Amino acid sequence: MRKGREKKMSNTASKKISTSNRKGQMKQVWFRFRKNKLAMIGLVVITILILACLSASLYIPYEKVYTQSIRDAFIPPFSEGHIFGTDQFGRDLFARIMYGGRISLFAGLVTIGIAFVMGIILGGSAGFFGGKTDTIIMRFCDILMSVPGILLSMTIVAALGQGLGKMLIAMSVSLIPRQARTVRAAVLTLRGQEFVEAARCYGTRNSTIIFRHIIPNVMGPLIIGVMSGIGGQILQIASLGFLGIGIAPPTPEWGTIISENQSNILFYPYLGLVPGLFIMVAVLSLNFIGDGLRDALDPKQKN
Amino acid sequence: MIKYTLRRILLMIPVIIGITFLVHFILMISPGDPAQMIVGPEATLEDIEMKRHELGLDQPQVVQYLKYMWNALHGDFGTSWFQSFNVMTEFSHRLPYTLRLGFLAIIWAVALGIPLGVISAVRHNTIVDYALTVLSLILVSAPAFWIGMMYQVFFSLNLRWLPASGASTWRHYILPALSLGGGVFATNCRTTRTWLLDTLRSDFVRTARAKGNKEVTVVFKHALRNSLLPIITQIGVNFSIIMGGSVITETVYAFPGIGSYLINAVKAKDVPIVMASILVVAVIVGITNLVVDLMYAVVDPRVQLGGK
Amino acid sequence: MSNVLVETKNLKKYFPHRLGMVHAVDDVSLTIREGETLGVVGESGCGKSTLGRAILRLHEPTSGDVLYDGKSIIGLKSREFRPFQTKMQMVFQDPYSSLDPRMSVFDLVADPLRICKTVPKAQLPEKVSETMELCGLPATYNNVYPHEMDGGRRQRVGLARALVLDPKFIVCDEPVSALDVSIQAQILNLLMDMQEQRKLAYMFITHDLCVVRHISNDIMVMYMGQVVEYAKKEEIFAHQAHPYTKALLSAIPTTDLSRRNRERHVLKGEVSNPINPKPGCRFAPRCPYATAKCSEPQPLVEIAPNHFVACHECSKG
Amino acid sequence: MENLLEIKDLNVIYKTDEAIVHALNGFTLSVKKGETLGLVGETGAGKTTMCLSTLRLLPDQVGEVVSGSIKYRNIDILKASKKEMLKLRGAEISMIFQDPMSGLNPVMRVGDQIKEVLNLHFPDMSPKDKDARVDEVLTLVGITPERKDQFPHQFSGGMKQRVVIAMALVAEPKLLLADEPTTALDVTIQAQILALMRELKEKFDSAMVLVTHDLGIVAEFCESVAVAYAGEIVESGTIEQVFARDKNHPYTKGLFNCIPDLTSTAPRLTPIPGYMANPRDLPKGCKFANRCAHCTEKCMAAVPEMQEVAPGHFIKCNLFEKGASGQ
Repeated sequence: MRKGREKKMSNTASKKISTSNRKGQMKQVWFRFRKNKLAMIGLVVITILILACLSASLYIPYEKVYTQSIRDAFIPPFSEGHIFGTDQFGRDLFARIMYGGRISLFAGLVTIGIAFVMGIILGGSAGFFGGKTDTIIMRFCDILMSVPGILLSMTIVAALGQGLGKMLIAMSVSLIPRQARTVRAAVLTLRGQEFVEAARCYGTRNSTIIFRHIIPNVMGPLIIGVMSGIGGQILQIASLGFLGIGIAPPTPEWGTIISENQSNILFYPYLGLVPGLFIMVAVLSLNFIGDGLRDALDPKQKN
Repeated sequence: MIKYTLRRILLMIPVIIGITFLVHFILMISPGDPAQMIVGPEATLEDIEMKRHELGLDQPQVVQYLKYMWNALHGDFGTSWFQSFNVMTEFSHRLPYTLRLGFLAIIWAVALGIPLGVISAVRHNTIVDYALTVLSLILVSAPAFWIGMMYQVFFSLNLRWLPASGASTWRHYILPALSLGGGVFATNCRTTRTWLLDTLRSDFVRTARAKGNKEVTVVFKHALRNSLLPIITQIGVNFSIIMGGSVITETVYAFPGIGSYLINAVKAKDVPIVMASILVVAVIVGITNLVVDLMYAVVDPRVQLGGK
Repeated sequence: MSNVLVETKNLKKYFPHRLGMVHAVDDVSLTIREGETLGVVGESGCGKSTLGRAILRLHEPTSGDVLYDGKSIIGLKSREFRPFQTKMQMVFQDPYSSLDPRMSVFDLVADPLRICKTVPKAQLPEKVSETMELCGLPATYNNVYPHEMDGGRRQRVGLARALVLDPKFIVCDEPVSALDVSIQAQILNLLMDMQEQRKLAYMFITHDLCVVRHISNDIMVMYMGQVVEYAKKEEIFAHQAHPYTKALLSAIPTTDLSRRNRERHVLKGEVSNPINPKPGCRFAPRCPYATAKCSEPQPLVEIAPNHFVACHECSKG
Repeated sequence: MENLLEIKDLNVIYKTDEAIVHALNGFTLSVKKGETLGLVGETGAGKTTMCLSTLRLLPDQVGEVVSGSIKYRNIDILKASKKEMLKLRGAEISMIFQDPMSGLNPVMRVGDQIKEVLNLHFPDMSPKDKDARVDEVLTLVGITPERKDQFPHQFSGGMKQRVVIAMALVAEPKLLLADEPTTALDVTIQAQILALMRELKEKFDSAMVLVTHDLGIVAEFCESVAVAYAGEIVESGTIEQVFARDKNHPYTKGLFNCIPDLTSTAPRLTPIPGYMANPRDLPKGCKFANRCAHCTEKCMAAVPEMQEVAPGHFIKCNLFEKGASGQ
């Protein structure tokens, strides 16, 4: 009992030390990141975009997303009350885009999150334990990667049916093998490093080595992967939405907005242009951040 | 080399069995009775039961799967559930369109992407480099279907240069190929730049310079061939991306390939068509990867096929 | 004479390879006494690092035995092995890859204590700073990260990490070969000070005969996984017998101008891999004195008290 | 004898994102025709930077010559045109790099890599002569000509370094810059390579700058020596003058004391205390001052003058100022 408490205390104490140290390291990364203008622009833009989408209910009444009126159909952009105009049903495009952004950004984040965690678990154990574990996991990844990701997602959505949750599962499944491979490769190089051998030397258990030495060291490349991965996921969600197998209309999502306006785009191009630009700006910002992070986390690569 | 190729082809078999089984499995366990969907809501229980028997749906899953694969091996991909035509015949009409489009897209993406990447690397941190970087970043950041639509609006509607949909003449291929290859072009351009810059900093390039080689020779004779190795690997990935992207592009341009065919099948859950598409795509991707690895061995003398 | 601390008996470590078995360590028996240093010398690929790792069970030996203080440590379960582990530590060659880049100096040195719990938690910070101080790392280095330090300072951290558990035996795997000469001397002196203060036993792995001469009591020369000569330091430098040892010694460039025009035995050829080696002398293909008899197995023969050589030519008379 | 290469007061910096690294700080060195000069120094002494500056191969957009001059015969290297430099590299001045593992193009046959030098600098030579020349030079470095169609990965480290040497010498250059040619190799292989280099150098009558951190190698293979510390030469002279250990720069002396050798009986080495000055933030006086036992206020205030303590023996230290008592 007492021993347990002691352990806990010292753990928090040691955590304190390591977090304060980590802060110093994070500071350096931030310092280098801040110097990258494009990355900073990306960070500012994506922050504004996320905040704007999250707080959409504060400045746009929810009904505006769905209220239809034939009288108000195809109002051009920059009209009073409809800054981006309206669609064929007279729904306000601005409202749909801002509310739709919630789903697009959220889904991007969640799928990459799932893939991130699963990738660490699968790729980590494949790389670290090697042997049979490695073979089984990697063969399974090979199978999932034998068809393009979007085809796999499409098929899974088709099987499970439409809906946000199902779509998230479908997209994560096609992303996990790629993530697992990256982690495995990183773990394999780390496993051979002398510092892992050093930890073994004083009897560190495998699980401890993974959590204390391997995972913190693969985080860098993984975070970079995630940052540029979110962008890709937002594009994928939009594509599924466009194909009509993502989020079911009339729920707005950036891809579905373009999809439902597809037949009118040739005559009212703004209906496609505006939501498309939103996707592009969001993904571009995330890519800038990803690039900036790569340079900041791995400075030697640049020079 | 032949031994290696054979072994690789043998290794492809479990992967293809795996993916087809997986797809078959999730399509079959998913909710909704296909027999009922096919015969329609007004059908009697007997009708449904009959349809079920006719399609073999009353048999265990594994048996259904084995039967399907056995037939597929003999070139019989079954008949579409909802439209009564033979999947194989339909595929033989549509696959050439998709392959033609795919090859066109990959050719321009490689033929332009790599040289522009080289220019970007050699002139790094100049205006040319920045312009190319921004262009490729835009191309990877914008959704492919959106770019396709914007091309339609601009090149077909406004400028009236090219047809917006269909595939009857060669001019119909231009816009789809352009939008399908865009993302791949951008990644090729960016990776070529990164890898070449990396190689240009390596020791043997310094040696080449110390010999008195001109910069042009250093880049093209020494550095480029070495940076080609990762680029070749990239091409394998490219092909997979193109196969996936063709679903979207074909939908945008109402292009009569298997992509647009597949998407309708997926929506209707027309299992024979979905299965056939997955099978065909998996085989194509597998073969491309094999070809890429063989090419790799040709370019890089260090790679010994058959070894570990 | 002090007690024997570490002993190996016919230790073998083979690795599977595409072309067969690599005999990385082949039938090595050695003894290291408390407070003494065994220098293991050889060129890259001779199995000296593998030997060190096999003794610490970082590579599980293929066969043979390792004894610590008379007790066999091979085949022990991890819990049974733990008490031995704290007594046997290692200092690594590469000061860059041997330290976890995400840990500060304090954490790096404290890590063995947190894992092995050899001191009560409350005393951990004290123990860590004491050890760091000993290795020439004042408390100002607590929050410094490896990448902010040069090779010499990093190697001090590596040494502190090994010493914090109060081991009795340390395997030093080329600890100074990546360092500049002026820093190399600092680290060598530090190692020798520690040995004097704590009666440490070292196994000092290196390719540099000058360094080994400076720090060792016994010297073992390895070639392609096998021991070719094993003797006291004074003996080996005065009466080296094996042609390979002779060649190694004569190849060393020295600052002594009088030795400038000495006769040199420049060896022909290069070390190959010990993959499925033939039973004979592995040095024979490069040996200037090779005869037909070299294709027979060459056992270690005691040609003088405690001076062992694996060469039929030398053991003859 | 006439000077082949003359470097005067050279200052080179590397610009990185975070800081400016002062690699060479008033580096002065001259190499006579046909001589073998050992350039000794530790990591960060500026040895490699000196070689790269001489060939004008400092990394693009990062390395920059701030001031000083490099003269090869009568050519001002820093002002020479690109075309002139192309003619010099490989033909007149060639370089052997430290790491033989990465110094050869992995996808080119070794014979072709050697022949490339001939193609560049002897365009008039017939293909047959070129092939014969490649065979000849390969034989010289101890590689059978049949191996010229192999790729670098089929060679061991020592053999690769032989290929690199063959490549550097095939055009019979007047000056050879060898940057730690044996550091990555085992002792017995090092002995082979050094013996080979000496033999070939004599055969072709080239001058050689042998860059190394090993005083032993210098003692055995060079005629004169220059000791570099933090981007400047602190001592230079003939082997006999410097290795007599009579008058030395405190740093050179420190180096001698901290090498374990085969004869000394001292129980402990005498290391140089402290660490090399940070090249991002150099002291304004003598760079060695903070590690020096003889440091005075004068040493901290300004960079010491170079003193000629004997004909041809120079030491950059206030201890040897004219009129001072010496050590």
